[in-house]
Amino acid sequence: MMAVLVVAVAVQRNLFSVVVLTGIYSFLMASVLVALDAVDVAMTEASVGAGISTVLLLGALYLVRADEAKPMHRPLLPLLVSVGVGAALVYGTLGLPAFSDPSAPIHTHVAPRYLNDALRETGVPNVVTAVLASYRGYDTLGETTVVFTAGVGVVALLRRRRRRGGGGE
Amino acid sequence: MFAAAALALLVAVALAIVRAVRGPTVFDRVQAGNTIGTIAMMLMAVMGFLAGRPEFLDLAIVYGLLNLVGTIAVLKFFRRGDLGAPADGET
Amino acid sequence: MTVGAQLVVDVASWALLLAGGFFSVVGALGLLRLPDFFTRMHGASVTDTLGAGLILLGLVLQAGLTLVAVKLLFLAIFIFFASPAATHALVKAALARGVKPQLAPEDPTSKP
Amino acid sequence: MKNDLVLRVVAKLFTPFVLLFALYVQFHGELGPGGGFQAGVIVAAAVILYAIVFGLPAARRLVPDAIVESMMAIGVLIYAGVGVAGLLLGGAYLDYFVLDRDPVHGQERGIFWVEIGVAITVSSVMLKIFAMFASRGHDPDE
Amino acid sequence: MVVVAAFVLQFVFWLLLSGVFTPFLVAAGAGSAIAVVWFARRMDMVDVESFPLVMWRTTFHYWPWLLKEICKSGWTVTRIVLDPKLPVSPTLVRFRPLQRTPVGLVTHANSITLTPGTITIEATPEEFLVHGLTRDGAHGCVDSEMDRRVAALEGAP
Amino acid sequence: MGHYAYFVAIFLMVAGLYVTVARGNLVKKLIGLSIFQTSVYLLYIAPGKLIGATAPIVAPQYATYSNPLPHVLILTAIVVGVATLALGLALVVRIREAYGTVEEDQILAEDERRDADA
Amino acid sequence: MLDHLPALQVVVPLMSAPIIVLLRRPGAAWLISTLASFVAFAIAVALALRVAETGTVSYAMGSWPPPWGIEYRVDALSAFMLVLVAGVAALVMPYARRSVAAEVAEHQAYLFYAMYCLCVAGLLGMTITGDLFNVFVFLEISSLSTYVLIALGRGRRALLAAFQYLIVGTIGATFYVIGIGLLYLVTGSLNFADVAQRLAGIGELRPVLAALAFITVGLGLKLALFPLHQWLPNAYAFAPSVVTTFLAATATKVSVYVLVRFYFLVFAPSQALEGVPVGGVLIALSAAAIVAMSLVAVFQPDLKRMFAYSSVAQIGYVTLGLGIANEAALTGSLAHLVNHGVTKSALFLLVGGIVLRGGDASFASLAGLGQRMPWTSFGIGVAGLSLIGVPATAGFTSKWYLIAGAAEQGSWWIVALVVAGSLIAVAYVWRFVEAAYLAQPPAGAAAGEPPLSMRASEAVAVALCVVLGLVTAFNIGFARRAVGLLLGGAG
Amino acid sequence: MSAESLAALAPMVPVAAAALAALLHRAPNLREAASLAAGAVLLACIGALVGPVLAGERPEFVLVEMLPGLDLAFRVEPFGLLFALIVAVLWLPSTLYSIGYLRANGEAKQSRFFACFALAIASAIGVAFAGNLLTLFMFYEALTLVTWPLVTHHGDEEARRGGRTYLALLIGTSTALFLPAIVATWVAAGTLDFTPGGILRGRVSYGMGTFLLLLFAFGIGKAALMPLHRWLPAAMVAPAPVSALLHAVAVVKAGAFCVVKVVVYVFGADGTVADFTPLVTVAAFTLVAASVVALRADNLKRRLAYSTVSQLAYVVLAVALLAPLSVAGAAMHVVAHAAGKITLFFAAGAVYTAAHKTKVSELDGAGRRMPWTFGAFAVASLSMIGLPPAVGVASKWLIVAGAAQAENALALAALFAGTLLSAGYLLPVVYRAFLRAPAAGDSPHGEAPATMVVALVATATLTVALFFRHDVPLSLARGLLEGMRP
Ligand code: NA
Ligand code: NA
Repeated sequence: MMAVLVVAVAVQRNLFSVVVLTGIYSFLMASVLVALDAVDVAMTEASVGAGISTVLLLGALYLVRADEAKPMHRPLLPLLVSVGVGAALVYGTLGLPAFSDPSAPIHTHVAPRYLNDALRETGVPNVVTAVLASYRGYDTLGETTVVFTAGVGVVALLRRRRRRGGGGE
Repeated sequence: MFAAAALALLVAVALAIVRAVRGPTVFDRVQAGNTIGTIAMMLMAVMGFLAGRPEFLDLAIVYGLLNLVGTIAVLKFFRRGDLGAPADGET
Repeated sequence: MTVGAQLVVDVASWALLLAGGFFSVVGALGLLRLPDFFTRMHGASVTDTLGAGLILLGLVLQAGLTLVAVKLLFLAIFIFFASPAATHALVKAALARGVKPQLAPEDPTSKP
Repeated sequence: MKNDLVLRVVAKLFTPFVLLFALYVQFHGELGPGGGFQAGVIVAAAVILYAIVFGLPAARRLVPDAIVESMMAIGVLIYAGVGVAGLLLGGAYLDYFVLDRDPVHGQERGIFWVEIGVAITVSSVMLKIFAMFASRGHDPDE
Repeated sequence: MVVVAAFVLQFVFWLLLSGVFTPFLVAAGAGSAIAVVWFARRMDMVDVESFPLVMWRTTFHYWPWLLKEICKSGWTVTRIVLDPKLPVSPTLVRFRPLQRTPVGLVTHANSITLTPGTITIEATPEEFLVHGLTRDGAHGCVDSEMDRRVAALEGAP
Repeated sequence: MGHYAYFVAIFLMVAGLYVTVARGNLVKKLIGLSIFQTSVYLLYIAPGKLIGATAPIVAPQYATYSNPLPHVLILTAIVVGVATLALGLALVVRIREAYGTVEEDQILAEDERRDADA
Repeated sequence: MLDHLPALQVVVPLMSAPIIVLLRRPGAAWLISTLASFVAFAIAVALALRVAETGTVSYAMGSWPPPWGIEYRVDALSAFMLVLVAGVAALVMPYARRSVAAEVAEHQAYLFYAMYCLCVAGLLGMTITGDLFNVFVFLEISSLSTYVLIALGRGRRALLAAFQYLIVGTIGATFYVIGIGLLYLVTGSLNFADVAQRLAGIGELRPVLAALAFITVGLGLKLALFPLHQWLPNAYAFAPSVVTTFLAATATKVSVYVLVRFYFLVFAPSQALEGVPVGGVLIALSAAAIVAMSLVAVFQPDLKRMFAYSSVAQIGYVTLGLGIANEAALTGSLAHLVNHGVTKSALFLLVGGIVLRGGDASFASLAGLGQRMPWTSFGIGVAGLSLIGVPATAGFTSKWYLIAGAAEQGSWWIVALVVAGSLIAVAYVWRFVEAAYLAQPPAGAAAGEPPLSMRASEAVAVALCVVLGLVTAFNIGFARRAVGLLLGGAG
Repeated sequence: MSAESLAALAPMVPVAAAALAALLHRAPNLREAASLAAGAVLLACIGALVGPVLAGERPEFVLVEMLPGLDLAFRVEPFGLLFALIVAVLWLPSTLYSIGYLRANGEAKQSRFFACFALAIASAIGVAFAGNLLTLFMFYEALTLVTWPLVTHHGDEEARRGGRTYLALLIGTSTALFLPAIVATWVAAGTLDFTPGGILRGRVSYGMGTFLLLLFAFGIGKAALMPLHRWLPAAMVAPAPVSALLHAVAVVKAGAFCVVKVVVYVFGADGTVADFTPLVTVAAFTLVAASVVALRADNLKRRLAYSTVSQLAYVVLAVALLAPLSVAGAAMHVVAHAAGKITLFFAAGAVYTAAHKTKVSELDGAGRRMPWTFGAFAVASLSMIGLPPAVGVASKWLIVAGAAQAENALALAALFAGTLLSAGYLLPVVYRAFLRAPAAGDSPHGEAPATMVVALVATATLTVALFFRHDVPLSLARGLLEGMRP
């Protein structure tokens, strides 16, 4: 289903429709994430992919006011590149442990400590939160900084000069 | 039994996706998206029970909330184009 | 709760879940089959109301008298408020953008 | 849109609950799914909903731009500040163990404040970005 | 009064969501409820329109009735959708609703929309514009029982 | 199940990358980029799932949990994705204001015309 | 507090950004970012000295031991890069005050400095961290801020350049994430050292090879490895002068550095590289970059673009050395990171001065510059010599080692290639020299040097071009130490 | 003052002169006085070194460790000192001449001229004193760069074109051939320090040695071996004092010096490291071919330029013969050619300044109007051809003797032909100037400004003086032979 949607996104030239379709795509992705036990991620994907991204895209689309033009040339090279990248990844993933293999390295190294000790060490039952905010809290500081960077960046790009001087807006 | 319900919901999602992809107007797509949102909420709730952890209902609520915001943003977009337009002076 | 009562509740909830699933599919089918945007909205509303309502009810029965049931109730209330508002907003937007409803031929009412 | 009765009433009815739900997500991030980021997004969504229904100027009166901009920075500073606190109390950077005599409690405290920082930055940034896009179209000198 | 009610409502909402009653989380809930009420006041949201206390008494009469209506028309629409011939006759109707308060109008409008087969397109105190999947369904909204029941909910205008 | 999840992820990735690289519309490029980034989520999270395990929120009644670390990483990736999208859209808006179009071909043609005039 | 220098290295510039946003004053913003860069530089130097004294320094963030927590790792290689990044960051700050005032609107100036601090923090973070995923996070911090910084440049073409870079940069970063995802899936770890150790015992090499490919392409996009460089010339040409300078001197270098870490400290110890012609491919691409991009540079209509293309070519020298991968060539590569960084800093700073005075740096407007801006012209001449690689300049020392490395393994065609690249560099540098010294200035052409504060930065950079060519303890000395680390780790 | 201090001071003197020239931009008289004073100081410095060096002292010092194991180092040995001495001696008359020339022709950018001129002198001293190949290379490159502004002094399109050829060939050969040769030497030997007996002895195969020899010989483009000689005629666009600097004082001399130095101190000047036959052949060919071109050139400066190409080939040929006599002869010829060629170019410039004539065919009767100039020209021509009483005869005799010692017939034939040809392209000029009547309608003119005449007479005198006191340069030239012994 996601594949169908993605193809539709690729083909559709009405940008507004594309936005709607990507919103739906996010919903599906979130459902899949829930099925894969990634509830925190699913919640984030739902709120970001379906909510914030849609709103941002709509806001931008209003300012852009355009549909996509018909492509001028047959994009053969990009297709080859994309398929090549896909092939490389297929090659790589073929050597990975089977799905849900409990003896895979990711289940035997590093992660077990989080699952076994997080509650005792941090007092937080949601291991994702424990890892996010404490074990790898520094990543999350970076992540917050990324958000901050985007915010300041958008302000820098879109704020117009005030007629009269002054600090803020 | 939860699985049966989940399966039915998946079928419903598939049908709605066909509509979303076919259009023809953007409103059809939005409606399909909205419906998928509702179904997805159900799906989450059912999956919570399926996995034996119904407390993940929070997830479904978040889902619904942002679906609403998205849909209303769409309305505003098509009524006024501009999401931030002042409220008065509706056309 | 006795085993018998449990069985009754289970059977009821399964029935509700199945019915909910059925109406969800019907709504989606309506979304697919009905001829124009406005009529499709009616199909969708079957999913939003009957489909969602019955499934949530079925789940409430499963949850019993717990906070999970309360949350499910919240979800139901949410859907019952949000869904018509969203539908309403959509139809309005579609009309504003010039999507014309196909009306039955002998309809006496003029379009807005 | 103020004249759109249905939306106005529904928005009024919902927004406080959405906000409370956001705070719930924030404070229960340690127990279930959610946390600062998700809560921040939901808060932003609530205000965005308000802005969409009642207009951006109304939303700006509600949360002044200058405050939003400061909040973006304050959130990061809270997070980084927790790190510095750990450092000043004799631990490593972002060491929560030293934040309380009981190391586990220290961890909880650190995680709590860190999540607050995330929520503040995320909500204000999302709001700010929305406001930037929404205002770009119509008021030439914001 | 309204503020206190709002606070209590929010706090109860919190407790029901949370289900964890540690001192910290209950305190956080109280604080959150206060913060939300304060913020909602800034939004002009804590007023009678959003906390229609008066309606609460009668609500329990109305909702079960509405649910029954939804089921009935849901079944009607289901039959139409599953009918190979798809017997639809889309129709628009306009009428003047009986309600006078915003909450009453919105309740009525949403009730129509919730009921499968009908959608409120325009909802103003002067006029409702309703789209029906079938002619009968559409005309059923004019001078309907629903109209009267919602008006009754409002109490004396 | 095998490597099915990977192949889905790879298909999404290829499609997203293709849209990003092949399309000239700047908004479309960004959307393609989003899909491309999203595909990575599956690549990380699917292998973390253990059948019979549950979400990594520790509770006494469960014994096995899926791997939480990919979840943490992907949370960060999602945030990065939305941040990139926001910035990209802001740039597109500015480009539209400056050039009157968001088609890359037209923009490049416009620049070339300017160069030729100069 | 000295034990916490690794953390402070990044945290100081990182925290400066929100403080700047809180204060919202251009003057304060400049002051804070200047302070932050100088403090960061001081920390980098202190760390470098400490590493030289006591060896590798490991710092566990949040006191969580690696691989569970995030580790900061300062070794001979990263200390070297930290000094470069922080040094250039500090170097351009005196220059920035007037230059930014001239090029960036006043109401955006404080945002500019906030972005600048974030960019510095991001690059330093990428350099110092010992965690695969943390690299990505800081890569994104630096990238996002870079897009904005570029877009704040003059004119609309800066916008498109920034956008194109955003697309390419994001693809690159995502490739990187895919690559480390694969590594994570086969090792279960995200810590550089831990991954390297666990990778050594892995029999199934397909995911590792795919990871190698994705990481190479991903970082290759960021470091403008030919032919993945298309974003760079426009980005450098249209960004504000300070940004161009800082990016040219540091951003691509840091990506190279990360790639070096992967090649020599992660992949090399595993069997993944056996039978894979990574070196050959790198050499071929570098050769193409050196010749083709130098030639393209010769025909550019203005100085900024010319030096931008030259940067792609110069990165080719760096990757060339990585491809040869013997001790001398690697020394040349790593030293060239610094030498080219310093040289390009000088050049872009000086060009920025020209743009400030004359509006642009097209060759048409350079006529007679030697009379109008004697110091600037002289400086470009000197730095140009370093770019060519004339003896007694910084550029010479690294090329010396590159040639020696190639000669050592008898690859005379590579020697010829390096030489050819240098000769083409003579051609494009001499285009400037001829325009500046042999053409008559047009009537009414703007005259006068940039303000003193800007010239201070310029002078330091130009002086470094020569000093690093004569006193090679820092560039060559550190490069050799780092090479010892790299090859020691491999052996 | 110790010999080390003197050696360190020597390159600093012209650098200081350059700085003064730039600073005294607005005071031309002071500026030129400073240049002349610097010339005197430099001469004193270098001159003071002669005694100690002849006494066996080898002043050396390290400026800085440029690369690990590679110092920026200086070491004064007799041949280097000889070259430095030539530079120092000729700088004074050059300056004097330049003052007159620049003023008389109203040249622009005179400060830049004097500054670059002084820097060229400094670079040449650096080349002369270089203690290893890297240092040598560095100053060699610097010499190219600082003379480029002099070559392109006029700034017009012709000058630019000439400048491009000049730069392209010199930088091109040095970077593409010289530098790789140095690196290869380093890789093979692990050192670049000039070693008596040669760095490469026993370190490379014979084939590799031959290859490196050719890399060095062609890489040192300033030695102008054909076919890499074109920069020299291209540089004719420069003002006459610059030509004098290029041909006589610094540039081509540096080239010849480097070839000799490399052959002696890198290859050890015997046939064990490399096969010298190809080099001999190329040099012999260049010697003859350049002379033929000179013979056919009507432009006086062009004729002199090709003469230089030919004379440089003498030096290369001489050293490539590897015979002790011819190696000493090579060193002597560097001296002889310097004194002679500077006089010839001074004269050409004087003619241009006084009469605005550039072609040989226009010179009929010019000698009668400019007797001093053409008198000097005649004396220098004798030296070039190798006739007494000028110094040229001494060097050529040594070279021929060396060729005989090496029993190299090809070399002998080339030397013989070259001598005849040089007479053929120089004597007609003298003949026309003195023995032909001026063309009708030729505007009357006198001598060039006094400073120029003084300078050219001085250098002509030097050629004669050195004929009588050839023992002074020869004693230093013999020092080279020390380098040939391991
Ligand atoms: Na959480
Ligand atoms: Na309905």
